[in-house]
Amino acid sequence: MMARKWFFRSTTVVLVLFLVRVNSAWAQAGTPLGEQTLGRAYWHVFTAYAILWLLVLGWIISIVRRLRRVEERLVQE
Amino acid sequence: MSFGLEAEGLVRTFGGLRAVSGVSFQLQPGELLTVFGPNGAGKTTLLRMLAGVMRPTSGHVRVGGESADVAGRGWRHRVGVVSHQSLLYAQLTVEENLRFYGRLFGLTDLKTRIPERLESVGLADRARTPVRDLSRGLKQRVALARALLHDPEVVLLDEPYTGLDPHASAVLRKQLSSLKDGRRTVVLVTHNLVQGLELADRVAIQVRGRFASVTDAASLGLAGLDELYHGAVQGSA
Amino acid sequence: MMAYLQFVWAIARKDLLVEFRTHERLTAMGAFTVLVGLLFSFAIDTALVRTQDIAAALIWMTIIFGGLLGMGRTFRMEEQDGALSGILQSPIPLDALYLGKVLANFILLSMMVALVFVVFTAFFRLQFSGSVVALLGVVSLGVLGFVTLTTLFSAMASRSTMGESLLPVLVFPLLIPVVRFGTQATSRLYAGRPIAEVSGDLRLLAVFAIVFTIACAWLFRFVIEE
Amino acid sequence: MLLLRWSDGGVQSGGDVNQKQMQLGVGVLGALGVVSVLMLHWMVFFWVPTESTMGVVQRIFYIHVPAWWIAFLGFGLVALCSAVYLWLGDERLDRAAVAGAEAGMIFTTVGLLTGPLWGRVAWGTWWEWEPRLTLALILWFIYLGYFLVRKSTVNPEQGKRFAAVVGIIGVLDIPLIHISVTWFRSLHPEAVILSADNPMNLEASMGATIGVGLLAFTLIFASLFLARYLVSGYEHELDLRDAALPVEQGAEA
Repeated sequence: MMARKWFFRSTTVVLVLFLVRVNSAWAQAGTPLGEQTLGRAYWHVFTAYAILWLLVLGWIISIVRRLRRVEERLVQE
Repeated sequence: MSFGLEAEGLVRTFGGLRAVSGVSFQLQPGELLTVFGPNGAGKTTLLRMLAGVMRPTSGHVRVGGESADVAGRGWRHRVGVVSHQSLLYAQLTVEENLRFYGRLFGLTDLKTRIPERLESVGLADRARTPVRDLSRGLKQRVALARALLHDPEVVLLDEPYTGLDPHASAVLRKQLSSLKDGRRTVVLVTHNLVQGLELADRVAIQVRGRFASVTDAASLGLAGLDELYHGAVQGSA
Repeated sequence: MMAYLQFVWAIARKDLLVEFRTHERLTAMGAFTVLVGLLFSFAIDTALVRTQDIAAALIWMTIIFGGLLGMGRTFRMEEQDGALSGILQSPIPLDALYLGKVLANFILLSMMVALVFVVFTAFFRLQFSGSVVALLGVVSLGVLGFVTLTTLFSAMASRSTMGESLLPVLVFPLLIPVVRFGTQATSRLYAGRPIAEVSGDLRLLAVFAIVFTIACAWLFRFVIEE
Repeated sequence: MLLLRWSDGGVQSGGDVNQKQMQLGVGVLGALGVVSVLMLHWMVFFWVPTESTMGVVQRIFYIHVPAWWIAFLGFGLVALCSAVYLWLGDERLDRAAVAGAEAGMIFTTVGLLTGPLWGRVAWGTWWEWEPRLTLALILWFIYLGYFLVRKSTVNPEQGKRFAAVVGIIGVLDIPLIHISVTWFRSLHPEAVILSADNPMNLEASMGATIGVGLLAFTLIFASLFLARYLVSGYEHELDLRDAALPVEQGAEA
């Protein structure tokens, strides 16, 4: 029961957020081209940088985990 | 003088697994060495390295003094292999199989050579039978004819009796004993003590990738071998 | 040189002999071709698309998928009774073994390709007005390029735990030049364009085939060794 | 800490280039990398002016271009090391190849994901069958194959050789793939940075930012490449040591 309640709540939140986004996109439709793309553009730039650092971080973590495993094997002996 | 077959410090690892670790031996031409060992002792790996099918991680094989490097092809003319697998194509006839392998060894006189070899293993009348239709015993005799087709001076036998009924293995044993003609160097790998001892000049027991013991077969009865074998296997357990 | 060619031929001959005894791969490839032709005839809305226009794409896709079906099994017959280790134990050079396999595969796939053209011409009433010689050149060079790569990778697949499921992932990205140039040249020939328009494609297909025949023949030893 | 202690205390692989120097290299290059990365971010977000025609989104360039540079550098290393590995059979070359392939794979992914983010605004479409983009996607799949075959064999040495073969074939194929993808009309603004007559009026400040980006990425790459290489060296040494111990089950291959 609880799970279901949470499911509905979160879906509502997502839906509201989605509508807000659509609406703001709508509102922008009237504005000049430069400004219209600007809002999105920042979002795109931040996402791009986030992707980069997430992936690089992922690689670092994988290297560190390998190192951990090596150290564990070393300790076992 | 050069040895018929010589192995020097053969090692083979698979990742973190050491299947063969430091096997060395020297065989005079005409000698037959039987390698005994429990399952997983690395016998087949050893034989594959001797046959040049598998590259040793370290160590060398020499055939008649010539370095038997995996990359080199020439020395392969001097080695023949019989395995527990027949190495034959089931869809082809006996003769087609032999002709194919004969071509791989660059033999030109196959017209006379193939009937001769089939005669010598008692299969002259089966030349046109597809290998698929042969019994296990007959197949193994074809495999022997195949291995001897190019008249090798070194013959490697990997569990040749596997899957044979008593009669078929008796026949094969007779064929194999004809290998001991004083010229050929033979290595036989098996875990069957009786069959292995019969033909052997020397006996080695391989346990966990190593030769635990190498002895002359003549001084060793079956009982002696039995004791030695179990001692070696348990000793390292 | 003669001895080398005899080695190549010995392997190819044996492969073909086994194949003509069992018909395993030919049956699979042949049935695939006809059935794919059948499926395409249902899948394409001829009211909207002229089959003539997309024929080249369909033909090459069928060759690639059907070919992979057959070529993927190149080393199957060698595994069944340890036959491959028998070959490896013989003095035949490994590149000759590879080239023999390529030759046999080339012949088998050419037979399938012939069927592809027959089936598609019949099913889709294709008109061909271009140069037959040029088409033969395009198809045989494309097939050769395809066969060199798939033969090498089928050796790899046969020794891996993933088996034939490995093949598409490995081979498809590498085959893009074959698909691209082959399709382009074929569709131009079907459209009745002059040969001059496909000479560039032909040359690139030839480069692909030559580069990978040499490279794969050299690399084969590293795949087949244990 | 353990790293340093270890290399003092014992597992020295014979003939290997000084591990200690390499560890130092990882640290120094990493530190320099972090500094230049911070500087890059400061330049990108606070210093460099917004490009007039493309707007803010052009700032993606400062990571997109360096990412491609590293991707191709990584793959170049893979091909080179793979070829020499097959030739000489030296394990260290295989380790270098893997490190290069991992870097290449990660930075290709970066390039593939950041490109569309820019393209959505600049071209108005997420994906375009444009030569560089297509080539990148194909590259990504070739190296997916590289990692797949590595893991797909019972005998790890065989997997390494398979991977090396895939790496070499992949690189040989790239020029031909490149030709086949350039049959399409090109949308990619490659000339922006490369061409002499500078149609996009790339200002000196932007050039400097890209330069810092390239430097930062190269340093980070070099540091992580070395680290990855070292770690697989340790793994290899431990494997060897385990192999020297008595074997529980032999391999009947």
